[in-house]
Amino acid sequence: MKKFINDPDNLVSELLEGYAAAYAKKIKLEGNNLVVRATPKAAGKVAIVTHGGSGHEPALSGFVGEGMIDISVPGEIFAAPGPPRVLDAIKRADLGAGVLFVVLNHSGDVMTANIVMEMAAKQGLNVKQILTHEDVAGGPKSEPENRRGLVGCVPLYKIAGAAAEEGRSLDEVLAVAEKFNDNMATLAVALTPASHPSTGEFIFELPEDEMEIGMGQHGEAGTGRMKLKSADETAEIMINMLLADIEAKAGDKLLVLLNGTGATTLMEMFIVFRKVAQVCAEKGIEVVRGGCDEYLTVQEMAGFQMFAAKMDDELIALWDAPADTPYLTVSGK
Amino acid sequence: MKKFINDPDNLVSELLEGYAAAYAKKIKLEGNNLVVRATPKAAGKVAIVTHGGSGHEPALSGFVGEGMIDISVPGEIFAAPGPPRVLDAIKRADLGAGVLFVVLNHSGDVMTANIVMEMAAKQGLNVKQILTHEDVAGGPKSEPENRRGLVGCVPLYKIAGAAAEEGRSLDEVLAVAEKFNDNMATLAVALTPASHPSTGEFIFELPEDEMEIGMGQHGEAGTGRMKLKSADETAEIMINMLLADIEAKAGDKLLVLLNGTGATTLMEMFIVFRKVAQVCAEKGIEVVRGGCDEYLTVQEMAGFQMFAAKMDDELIALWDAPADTPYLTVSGK
Amino acid sequence: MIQSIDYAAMVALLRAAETKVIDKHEWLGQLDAYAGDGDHGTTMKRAMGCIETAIGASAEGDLPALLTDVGWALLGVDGGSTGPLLGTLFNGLAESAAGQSALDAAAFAAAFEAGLAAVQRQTKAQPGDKTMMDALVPAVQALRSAADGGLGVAEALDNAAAAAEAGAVATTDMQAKFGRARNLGERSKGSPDAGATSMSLLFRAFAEAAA
Amino acid sequence: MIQSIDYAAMVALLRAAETKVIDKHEWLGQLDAYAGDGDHGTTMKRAMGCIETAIGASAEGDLPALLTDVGWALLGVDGGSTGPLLGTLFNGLAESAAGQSALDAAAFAAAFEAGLAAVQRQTKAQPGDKTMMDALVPAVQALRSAADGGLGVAEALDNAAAAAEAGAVATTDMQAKFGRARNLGERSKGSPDAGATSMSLLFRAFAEAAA
Ligand SMILES: Nc1ncnc2c1ncn2[C@@H]1O[C@H](COP(=O)(O)OP(=O)(O)O)[C@@H](O)[C@H]1O
Ligand SMILES: Nc1ncnc2c1ncn2[C@@H]1O[C@H](COP(=O)(O)OP(=O)(O)O)[C@@H](O)[C@H]1O
Ligand SMILES: [Mg+2]
Ligand SMILES: [Mg+2]
Ligand SMILES: [Mg+2]
Ligand SMILES: [Mg+2]
Repeated sequence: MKKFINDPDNLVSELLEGYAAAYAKKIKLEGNNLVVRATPKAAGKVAIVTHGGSGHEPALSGFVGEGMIDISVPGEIFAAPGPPRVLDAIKRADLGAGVLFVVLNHSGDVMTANIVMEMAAKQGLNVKQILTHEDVAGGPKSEPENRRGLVGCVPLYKIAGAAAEEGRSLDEVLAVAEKFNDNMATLAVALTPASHPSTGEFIFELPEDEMEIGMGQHGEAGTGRMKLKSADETAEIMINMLLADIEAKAGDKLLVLLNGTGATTLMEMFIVFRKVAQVCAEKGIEVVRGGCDEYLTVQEMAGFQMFAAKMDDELIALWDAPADTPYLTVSGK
Repeated sequence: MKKFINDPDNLVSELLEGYAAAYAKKIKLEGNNLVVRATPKAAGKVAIVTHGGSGHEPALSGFVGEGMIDISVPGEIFAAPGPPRVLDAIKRADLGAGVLFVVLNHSGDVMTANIVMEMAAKQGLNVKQILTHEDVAGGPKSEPENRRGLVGCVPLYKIAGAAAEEGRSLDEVLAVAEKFNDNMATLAVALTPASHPSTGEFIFELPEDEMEIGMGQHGEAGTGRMKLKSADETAEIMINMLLADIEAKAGDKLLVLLNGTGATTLMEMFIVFRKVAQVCAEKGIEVVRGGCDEYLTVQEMAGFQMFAAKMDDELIALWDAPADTPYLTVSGK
Repeated sequence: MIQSIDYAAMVALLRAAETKVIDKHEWLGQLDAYAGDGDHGTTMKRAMGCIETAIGASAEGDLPALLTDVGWALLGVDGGSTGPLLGTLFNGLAESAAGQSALDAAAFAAAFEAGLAAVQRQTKAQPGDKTMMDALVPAVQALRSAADGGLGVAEALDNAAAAAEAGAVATTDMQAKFGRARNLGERSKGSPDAGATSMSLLFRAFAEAAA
Repeated sequence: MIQSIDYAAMVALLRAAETKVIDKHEWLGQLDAYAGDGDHGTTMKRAMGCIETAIGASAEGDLPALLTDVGWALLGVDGGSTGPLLGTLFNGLAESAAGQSALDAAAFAAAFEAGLAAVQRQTKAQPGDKTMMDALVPAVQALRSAADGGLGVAEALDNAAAAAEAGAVATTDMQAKFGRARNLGERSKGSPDAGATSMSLLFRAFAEAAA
């Protein structure tokens, strides 16, 4: 694959340097490549910390800023950072009201988080963990360990971050984040492979006339390989799986996000969103908020993740609350 | 190329429907597929209208909203809309203070605009036109007709839109927009081809080990085909051409944007931005504001457009002023 | 063989053009991809697609009205560079045809001269610049010569089609000075211009319908 | 042939592991691409890359300190699934080795049993689940059997390497129950697990260095 890079061993440090240069008004680097807010949150508020591999830009660090993440700990390409940096981030982030630590369900991320939580307990830190596992391709809700954390972390940062900015306690922030977590679902589809930027090798293959539903966000294949479908057919298959998972019914209100994973155009995502809105409307389900963007990418992989969450008034208000990060700004008006 | 579409003849109407469904809080469709603000601007303020082909999402219609565009007239894929719809948009947009009509220098867009301006004159409409032509690959500033309008229209909407929101007169809005226009420059580079979504055909070819500097934004090739370079080398070549064009010197302040045209990752753009910031710093030029994002894409084409503009305090203040559009929101804080 | 262009003949010409261009639109797209953005085929297909609507909408039998309606329909299409140029051409024809119910070879040539003049107010492109002007200008000249030489409309259109085709073919080795291909410089050589080619298809279809 | 593992021997073992894994890291990446995310090679290279730093940083001659430093270095790496597991393994070795300046075959086996127990507090994966446990568990069992049977460290490591290799090869036909490959179900079969393979490389390098 053709990419604009320099030494493959320096990808992460260089991308972070460039990110900090481009968005100096909003974020900066601190310590050992921790991404922190340019203007820290007021003392006495709960802080949001997260960690995960790089190569998914803008996620995760693109959402550091007012109303979302306080400190993000970016790992190497597709590889979660080790516990020491995460622990450092948690200590730095705590403004006296404790830290909500958002973890995506991937083997390495979770093992790191477990070690971090053990260490934090030993050191008496005030930190609570929340695990996202909303990939419906992995299995039913009753088997959370099989469900990966996909783009759902991004709206979850928004919900939790807004609650924290309001001055809610750590338990309250955790509670509303868990409410959102329990009501969200994601499903991914891929059309073309991603290449690993360090090795330059494609991570998987897809025949010219096939797509794969249930794809992971690191090139890990899914189980739904099938002939390429139209936008409408794809949208229908996917939204129906999500609606079933979150048990959405007539009268429910949804937040629906389409997350481009790389080469898929907004044009295509809009066309898919159109059908999603139609399917929901036919079932009497209201899409109250929406978005089509690249929130969490998988290098240049063509495809997208479809995300849906059941919303109540509290969650809608938190989604609409102000945020000021490089890749998600909400005016709050 | 593999894309999620339905009938290729319905691409634009379907994508607009989906866009309006996803961002109903910010924009809506009116008349014959005009994209208008969900909440119109206050009466007595100058309106901003623009037109251009589709297939470049989020541009142009993604920037309709408070502080940027009032009405965008999307054409078919890569084909500017005809004069009648544009004229209709200008009439609808006028809130009593006249309309600034932003046109990108492409043959079809300009011919449509000329006809529109003739008709508007006959009908006594209060509209002034501004033409962007900042592509340095086309030739020197002294040959504006050879220079295409690339991503520069997007920050120009921001500058003009902010001036309009402030309540400035049409002449004043035009003047500050022209100041920005005179001080901006863009250069594009491509790594992989784009395919036309209606025909499914690739519009150009690039050997596996080559890149092309000076690329247009519709697959029109440039004149700088060369062996693939590293991120740093590419950044250096490009920023130096831009700095020369805008005659930037020590002490100057710049806005630098990197616009991903499709499959190029933010990771790569950050790495390129890092080098741009270094080159500028070495010359004593300050990158006061930056951004890396997909503002104006060319379908799935891997590559980016590098944009630089010399800023003064007035322009910085307008860039920082609040905006609330689906694809660029500025909190104004 | 048609000797003057009345409403019915014009409808026949237009329908022939529609059929031929839609038939060849993929080729036009490929030509445009060589140095442009690859959409000239879909744009011409869309442009021709509105001709039938314009015919249906225009008052039966009124030639100038038909030409005006076609002109406006072409302008109303999302037509990139093509729509404004073709629309302007037909609006020019319409103005010249005002008050006439049929055009003989001389009036037909005059109408196209008026159309060309209108187009030339929109673009500075000249023959040699590798645009549709390389087909349009010689075609209009051929119409004029034929009329001056006393030929009928059918023969005039046949000459015009041949001239347009020669002009289009000759663009192959030209370097583009206008349109999206301009930025390619030398590399724009090697393939005929898409717009000149579609213009030659229009004249060929007209000639076949008039024959 | 080394009969007990003191500081110098451990350094030799670690350096051998570093060399072998870095040498084979591209292959590990390819194995991980089969059902995972293709980064196990770069991650192992990065993990091994910090070993020399840990050796340099640790107090010369202090075996438990060396193991602790290596454990923390591995935890400190951006190591995906690998870093926490390997780091935990070495921290377990270090705790077991506390107060000892050299480990004979029995102490060495006991250290690995402690390391394995620590790893098992981090993951529920068992042999058969297609993870590095398929190599680690039989390797530790082989160390124990060798020690119980009176063999020296070198022979014990040779047996352990063979057991780890057999375990890694056997993962080929297994269906993954942990890690990124889990979501592939049946399709995870057909290629050996990356982590089991790298674990077998570590034991093979240890065995070669001890021989
Ligand atoms: N300024 C111009 N003057 C005359 N003809 C032009 C001009 N610009 C473009 N053309 C013609 O239009 C053709 C391209 O049409 P089309 O592909 O439909 O529009 P676009 O270039 O906007 O994509 C070119 O091949 C050329 O013949
Ligand atoms: N939960 C787990 N328990 C044991 N081993 C695991 C677990 N998850 C992953 N592994 C091992 O880690 C290997 C992958 O390591 P690596 O590619 O470095 O990390 P990642 O999966 O985070 O990209 C797998 O091949 C497997 O052997
Ligand atoms: Mg990984
Ligand atoms: Mg076009
Ligand atoms: Mg074209
Ligand atoms: Mg891996």
